Amino acid sequence: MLFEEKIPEKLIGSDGLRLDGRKLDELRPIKFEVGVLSQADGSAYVEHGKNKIIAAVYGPRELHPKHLALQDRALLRCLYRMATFSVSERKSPAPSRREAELSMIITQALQPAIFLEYYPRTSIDVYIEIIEADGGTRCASINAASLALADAGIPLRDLVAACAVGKADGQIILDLNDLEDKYGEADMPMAMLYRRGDVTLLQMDGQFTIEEFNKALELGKTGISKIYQLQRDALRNKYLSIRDEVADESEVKVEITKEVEENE
Amino acid sequence: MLFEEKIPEKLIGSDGLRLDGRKLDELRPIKFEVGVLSQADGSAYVEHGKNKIIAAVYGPRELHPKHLALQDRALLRCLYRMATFSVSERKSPAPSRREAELSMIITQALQPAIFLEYYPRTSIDVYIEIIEADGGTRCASINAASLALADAGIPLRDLVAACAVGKADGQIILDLNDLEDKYGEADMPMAMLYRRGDVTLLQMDGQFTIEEFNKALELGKTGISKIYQLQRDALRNKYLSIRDEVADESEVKVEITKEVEENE
Amino acid sequence: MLFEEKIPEKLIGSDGLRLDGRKLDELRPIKFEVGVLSQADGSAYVEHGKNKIIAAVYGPRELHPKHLALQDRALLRCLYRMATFSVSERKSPAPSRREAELSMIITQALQPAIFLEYYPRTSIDVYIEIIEADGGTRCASINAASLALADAGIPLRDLVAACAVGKADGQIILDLNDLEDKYGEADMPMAMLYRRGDVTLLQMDGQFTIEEFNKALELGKTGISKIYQLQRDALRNKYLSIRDEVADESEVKVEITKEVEENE
Amino acid sequence: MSEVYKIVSEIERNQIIAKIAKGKRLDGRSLDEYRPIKIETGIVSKADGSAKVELGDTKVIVGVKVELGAPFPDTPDEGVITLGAELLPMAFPTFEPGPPNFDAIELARVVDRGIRHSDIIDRKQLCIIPGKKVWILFVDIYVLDSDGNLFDASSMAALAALKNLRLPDVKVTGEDVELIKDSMKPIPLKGKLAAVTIAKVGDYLIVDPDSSEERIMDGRITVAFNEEGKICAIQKGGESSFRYQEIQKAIILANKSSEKIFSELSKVM
Amino acid sequence: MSEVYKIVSEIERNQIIAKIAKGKRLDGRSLDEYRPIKIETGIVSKADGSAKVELGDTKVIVGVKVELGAPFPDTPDEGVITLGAELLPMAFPTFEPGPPNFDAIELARVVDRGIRHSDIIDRKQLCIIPGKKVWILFVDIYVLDSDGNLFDASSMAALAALKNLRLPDVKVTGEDVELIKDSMKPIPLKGKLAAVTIAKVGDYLIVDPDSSEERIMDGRITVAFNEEGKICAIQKGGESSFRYQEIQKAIILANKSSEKIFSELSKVM
Amino acid sequence: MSEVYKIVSEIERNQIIAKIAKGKRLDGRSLDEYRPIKIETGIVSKADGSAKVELGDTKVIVGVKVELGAPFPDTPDEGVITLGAELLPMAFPTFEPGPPNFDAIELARVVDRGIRHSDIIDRKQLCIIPGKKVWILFVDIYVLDSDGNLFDASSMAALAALKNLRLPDVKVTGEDVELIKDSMKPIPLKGKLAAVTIAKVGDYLIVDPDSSEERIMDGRITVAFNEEGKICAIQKGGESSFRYQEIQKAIILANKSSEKIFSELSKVM
Repeated sequence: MLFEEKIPEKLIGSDGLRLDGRKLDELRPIKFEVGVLSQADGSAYVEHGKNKIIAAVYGPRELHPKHLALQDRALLRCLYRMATFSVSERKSPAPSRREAELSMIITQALQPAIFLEYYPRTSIDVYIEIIEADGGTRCASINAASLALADAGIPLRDLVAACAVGKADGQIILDLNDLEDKYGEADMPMAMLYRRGDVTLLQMDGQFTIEEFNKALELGKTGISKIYQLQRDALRNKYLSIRDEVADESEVKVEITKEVEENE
Repeated sequence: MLFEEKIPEKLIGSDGLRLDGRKLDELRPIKFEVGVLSQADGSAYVEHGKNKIIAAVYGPRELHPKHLALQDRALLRCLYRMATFSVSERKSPAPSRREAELSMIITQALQPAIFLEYYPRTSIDVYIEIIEADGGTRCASINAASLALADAGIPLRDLVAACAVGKADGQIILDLNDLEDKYGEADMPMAMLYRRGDVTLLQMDGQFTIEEFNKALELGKTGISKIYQLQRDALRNKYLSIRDEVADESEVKVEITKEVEENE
Repeated sequence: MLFEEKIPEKLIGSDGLRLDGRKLDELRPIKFEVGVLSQADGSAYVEHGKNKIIAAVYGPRELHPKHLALQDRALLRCLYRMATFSVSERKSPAPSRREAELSMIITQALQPAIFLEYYPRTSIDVYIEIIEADGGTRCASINAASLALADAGIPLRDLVAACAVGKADGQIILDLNDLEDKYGEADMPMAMLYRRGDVTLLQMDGQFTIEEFNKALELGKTGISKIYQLQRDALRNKYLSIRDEVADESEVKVEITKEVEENE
Repeated sequence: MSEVYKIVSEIERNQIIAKIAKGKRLDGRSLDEYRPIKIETGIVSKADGSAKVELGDTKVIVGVKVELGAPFPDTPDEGVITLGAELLPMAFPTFEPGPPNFDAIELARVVDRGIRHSDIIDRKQLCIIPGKKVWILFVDIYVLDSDGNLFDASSMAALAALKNLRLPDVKVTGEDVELIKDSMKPIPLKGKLAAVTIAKVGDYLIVDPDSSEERIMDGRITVAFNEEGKICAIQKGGESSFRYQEIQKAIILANKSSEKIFSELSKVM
Repeated sequence: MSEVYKIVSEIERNQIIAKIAKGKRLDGRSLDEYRPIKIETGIVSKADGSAKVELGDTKVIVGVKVELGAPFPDTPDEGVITLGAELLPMAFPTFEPGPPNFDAIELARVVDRGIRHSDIIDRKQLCIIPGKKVWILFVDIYVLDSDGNLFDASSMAALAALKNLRLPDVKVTGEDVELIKDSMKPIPLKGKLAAVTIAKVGDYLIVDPDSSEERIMDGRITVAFNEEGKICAIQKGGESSFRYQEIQKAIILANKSSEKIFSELSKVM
Repeated sequence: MSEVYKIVSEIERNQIIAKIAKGKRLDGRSLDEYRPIKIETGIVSKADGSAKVELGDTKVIVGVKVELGAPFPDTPDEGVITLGAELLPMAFPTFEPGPPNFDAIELARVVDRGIRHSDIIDRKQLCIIPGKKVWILFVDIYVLDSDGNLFDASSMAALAALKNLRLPDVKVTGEDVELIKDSMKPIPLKGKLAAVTIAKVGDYLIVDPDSSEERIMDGRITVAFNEEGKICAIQKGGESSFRYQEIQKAIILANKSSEKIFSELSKVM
C-alpha cells in the first residue's frame, strides 16, 4: 500500500445511501461464471463488488495420505488462499493463520450441503483463490465453491449461499464492503442452505443488541435469497442444454430447473 | 522481564547459608500431588521451590504413525514444554531446541524404569508442562513424570528420583535454585532408580576436580533418597485405600507399601 | 566475508590469458579420489580449482517412506548441500531454495546414466557436500556423484561428465571460476554421457548470439571429454586389481578398461 | 487404559438424548445449568498476570506477559493485545503436539474477538508514546484438562488474568521510557465479558456441554455478551447446521446464562 | 471423475507420435505452431501491475506489488526484483498445496533468468537513494489452469504485468522519500523477451506442448530470446537427455517461434 | 549393498563381549586404547578457521566463520560462540537429511559445554565495543564418516579449528569498526580440552567405541577435561543406566585416557 487510506468520517450519507451509493439493504454487483477451468472437475468464478475469486473442485477422488480417509463418507477439504497482490498491503506467500481458519470455516459452511456418505474413503477437494479482495471474501468464496461443487456434479442437498450483514453508523446494512467491514460497528457473515432454512455459517464481531441481532439475521436471510437466485441462474445458463438429464437426477443433484421456494 | 535482575555478589553468606536461607545440603520445599487431571491416564503436579510443573501420561496406547512402533516393546515418548509465561523473559510458543533436548534427556532418564517389553507396538506418552520455572526443571520434571507413570498404572522397576548438585563459592551444594544455577561454578543434574542404585541421568557443566565430583555425586545420592521418600509418600496418600491390590502386583508395579532400602 | 571483494576490471588480460593464468580453453586443475568414506556404499572426493566436494552413494536400498517407491524402477534422489563455511559469506545451515533446485538439476543430469529399471521399489541416494565452493559446483558435483555411483557398483550406461562454458570480455571460455561466473557475460553448465553423445544438463544465463552458443557448445563438449578421461583414470586406479571381473560385466557396468571413443 | 474416544456409539448418544428429553443430563444438571466454576488469580509469579479456571473437570491456565514495543502502523495510539491458545496434549487423548491446529486457533480467536469487541480494555491507555512505544500484552491460554466447553472457561480465565495484570508506572523523557520500580498497578477494565456456549443435541439446546456431550452434539454456538447484555461476538461451530429459529432461541438462552458467568467473575474482579 | 493423470498408456504415446510423424498434432496444430494466445493487463486493481495470459487452456495470472526498501549490499544502486511462482492445486489434478516444489521453483527461476539477462529492465532506474532506498518489485506468478507450457505463458504474463506496472514519482529530501500522489507512471522497458519451449517427443521436436504432450514427452528445453535474437537463458528440463545435434536444432526452432510471442506481446506493450 | 544396520544379532554382541572379557577388542585394541588420530588444520580457505580429524575411520570437519555483531544483552562485554553440528546423511546408512535431530543437537551441546566451561577461550577478548560490537564465531561441525565416537573426534576438530582461526586487528573510531587488512592473527587459547567417551558393554568399560561397539553398548558417558585435569562437562547418554560405582570408575578411566588426546592436540596447537 503505497499511499495511506483515509478513514471515512461517515459510512452512511445524509441521503441514507452508503459511500458506494448503495441502499442499506442492497447487494453489491455480483457476477457468477461456472466451468471456467479446463483441468478441474468443477469450477466457478465470482466477482462480488471488487472481490475476484476462483473456486475449483477435484473429486470425489482417492485420498492421500490414506490414513486420513473416513470409512463412512468422503472427506471434504477446502483450502482458502489469497494471492499476494489481492490486498492493499502485499500478503506474504506463506500460508497465514487466517487462511487456515477461513479454510476450516468454509469447510464447515459447505459440509452440510454435500451427500458425503455417497463416497466413503474419498476426498472432495475445494480450492479457493482470492485474486482480489474487497471485504466479505469468506461469503463470496462460499458462493463460488458451492457453484464449483455443483459444476463438478457432486450431489448436493442444496446450494449454499452466503452473505454478510452488519452495522454502520447505527444502521443495519447488507453485504459490507471493505471500508464498512473495517470501520463499521458490527459484521456478521452468514451462510444458509436457503430452501431448507439451515444456517451453516454464523459469526459475528462488533456490538449488537438482541433486537439488532434479530433484525440483522432477517436481513441476512433476504440477501442470501437473492444470491441463491443468482447462483441458480448461473447454473441454469451453463446447463440449459443438459436440463433434461439433470432433472431426472434431481433427488441427489441440485434442482436447478424447478422454482421451489419452500422456506420456513 | 521488565526490570533487570541483580547479579548476586555471593551465593553463600558468611553464616554458611545460601541466599534463600538453606543449608548447603538442604532441599527446597517440595510438594507432590498425584492424579490431578481428569482425562489423562495418570498425572502428577509438583511444586519444587518456585517450580510449578504438571506431568501427564497416556498409554500404553496405539501408536500413530504406525511405522514408529517397536516390535518388541513400547515406545516411550516424553515431551517437555515451557509455558510462555513460565520464565522471566517471555518464551516463544514455538518449540525450542532446548525443549527438544530436554525431552530426550528426560526420556532417557525414565526409560530404564519401565517394563516397556510388556507392551510391544504401543506408545507411552509423557507430557510435561512447565507452568513456572525456577532452576532444576529437568529434575523436577522427572520426579513428576515418574509419579504420573505410577498413577497411570504403568509397571515400573522403581520410581525415578532426580536432583541436581553443584558448586557455588567453592562449596558443594544440593538442589540448585535459579540464581545458583546461573551464577554458580558447576551444576550436575542426576537421576536414579534409587533402590537399585542405577544412575539414569548424569550431566555436568562447570568445573569439578575429581574429588569434588565424588563428593557431589554422594551428596546428589543423598538428596535423591529424600525425594524418593517424598514420591512414595505422595503415592501412598493417593493409594492408601487400594494398598492391598497393589501389594499383590508388587513384582511389576512400584512397591509402595514396603520400606526396602537395599542400596549398594 | 570480512573484507570486500574487488570487482576485476578485466577477466582476460592483454596476453589472452585469464586472471588465474589459464588459456581460454583450459580446465582448472582437477583431482578425483574414489572410495574415500568407510560407511557409504560408494564415495568420491573432487578438487576442481578451489572447489572441494564429497559425494557418497547409498543403495539400491529399501525406501522410506514406502509410498514414494516406484513400481518399475529405483528412485534416484540427490541431495546437494553446502557447508556453512564453504562460501565467502557464511551460508545459513537451513536448506536453501538454491540447494533444493540444484539437487533436482543434478538428479536430472545423472538419471539417464543409471539402469534404474534393474532395482524397482528401491532408492539410490546420492549425497553431495560442498566443503569449499569456487564456481561451477554443480558440474563438479555431477562429476563426483558419477564416480561415487560407479564406486557403489551401480550399473551405469556411462559416466556423466560435466563442465561449464561461458563468455568473458566477449570471448568464449571453458570451466568458469568464481569471478568469471559472477562478472562474466554468460555461463552455460553442461553434462553429457560423453561416449553416447547425450546431453543430460544444459542451462544458460547471460547473452549468447546463436553463433556464440554453437561455439560454446562445442568447447563444452571438448572440456567434458577431458574430464571424462580423468574420471576413468580415477576409477582405473582404484579398480586396477579387480579389472577382470569388471570387464566381464561391461555391458551393464562402466566400461573402464576399454578405450572406446565412439562419439557422433 | 486409553480408549478410542473419537468413535462414539449410537447407544451413548441415545442415552444422553433420552435423559435430555426428560430435562436432565447424565451428570444431573438441568439443560441450562453450568458446572461448578472456580477462578483463582495470581498463580504464576513470573507472569505479569495469571489466572486458573476450573469449569467442572475442565482446567485452563492463562498467563500474561508484557513488553514495550511498537504499535501497529494503522493504530499508532493503541497498545497491542496478542492472544494465543494451546490445547496441551496432556489435556485430552486425541490432542496432539505440534503447532496450533484449527481448534486452538478458533479458541484463541473467539476469546480475542469477545475481549476486543466488548471494549473492556481501552487500548489507548496502553499507549506510552504514540507511534513509538506501547505496551504489548501477550495473553496465552493453556488448556491442561479438557472436559468440554473450552470457550467459556478460557474467556473467564483470560479476563481474570487481565484483571490480575500489573503494569509499572512509566517516566517518559523524549523517546526514552523508564519503568518505575515498585509502582505496579492494575489496568482499568470497563465491565466484564461472558462467553456462553450452547450445544445443539438433537432438537434440544443445552448450556455448557461437557466432553461427552460435545462428542455427540450436532452443533455448537458461542455468544459473548458484555455486562449491558450486548452481543460482542458469535461463533457457530461444528460440522452441522442450526435451523434458523434455533439460532434465535440459542441467543436468548445464552443471554440468560451469562448471568452465572458475571456472578462468578464478580468474585475475583 | 478425477482420473489418474500420471500413468499414461503406451497407446496414448503411440497415437501422439504417429500423428506427429505425419506433421500434425492431436489438436490439429503443426509441429511449430503455438496455441491461441490472449493477453490482458490491469486485471487486479489492488496490484501495482497485473496481467493474465491464456495460452490455449493454460491460464496464468501475474501480479506485481512494489515497496520501498533497502538494496542488496553488493548492488547498492539497483532496485530489487523478486520473482515467485505458485502452481495452484486448482490448476492440475496432481498439483498439491504446500510450499513451492521444484517445478514451481524452476518456473520462477526460468522466468527470472530470462528477464534478468535480457536487460529489459534497467535496475538502476529503480534506485532512489543509492545504498538506502530502492524500489522492490514482487512479481508473483499464479498458475490457475495448467494445460502445458507454463514457462512461455508465465514469461509473457510477467512481462505484460511489468509493462502494466505503475510507480509514483518521488521527492527526496535528505534520506526522506515522499511519494507524489497522482503521478503514477510506467517504468521504461527496453525491448521484449520471448521464452520458447520445445518438447522432444521420440525423434521429433514440437513447439508449445500441451499437457497431454508434456505427459509423454522425452524432454523439454526452454530458450529465452531478446528482441535482437540473442539467447538470454536456456533450461533443459525433464529426466531424459537430448542428443547433441537435437540441442542445436531446438535452438533454431525456438528462435523461429519467438516471432509469434513478440507479435502477441506487441499488442499490449 | 546397504544392510540393515539397526538390528544387531545377539551373536555379534556376544562375540564382542567375549573378546572384551579377554581384554581385547575386535580390531585388536586394548580396552583403554584409542584408534589412530590424525588432525589437519587450515583445510578450507574460505573458512576463517578449519580442521579435519580422523579417528580411525570416523571423519569430522569443522569450519569457523566470524562476523561482527551485537553481544547478548546479559553479557555485553563478551563475544559470542555459536556451535552447530550436522550428521551428514552420507556419514552413516541410518542418518537422514533434515533439521538437526537429538543426536546432532546433543553432539553440538556436549562440544559446546566442554569448550565453554573449560575457559579455553576468554570471551571478553572477543569484545570490541562493549554492548555494541563483538566477534561472533560460528563453529560448525560436519560429520562426514561415522564410525563411532563422534564426541571426541568433534571436540578435537572444534578445538583445532579454533586454534586455526585468524581474526584481523580492528581500529575503533567512535562506534565505527574498521578491519585492518593483512593483520590476521590467531586468538589466544588458554590450554586445551580433551573429551573422552567411555562405553559400557556388559560389565566392562571401554574407551573410544567404534560404530560396531556403539551398536551393542549398554551406555555411554563422555567426560571433558581441561589440561589441569579438572572435569568441565559430563554427559551420560544412551537408554540404559550406569551403576553408581561404574560412574566413578568411568571418570578415572576417562581422566587417564585424556592424556592421549592432549598429546595429539599438542602436535597442531
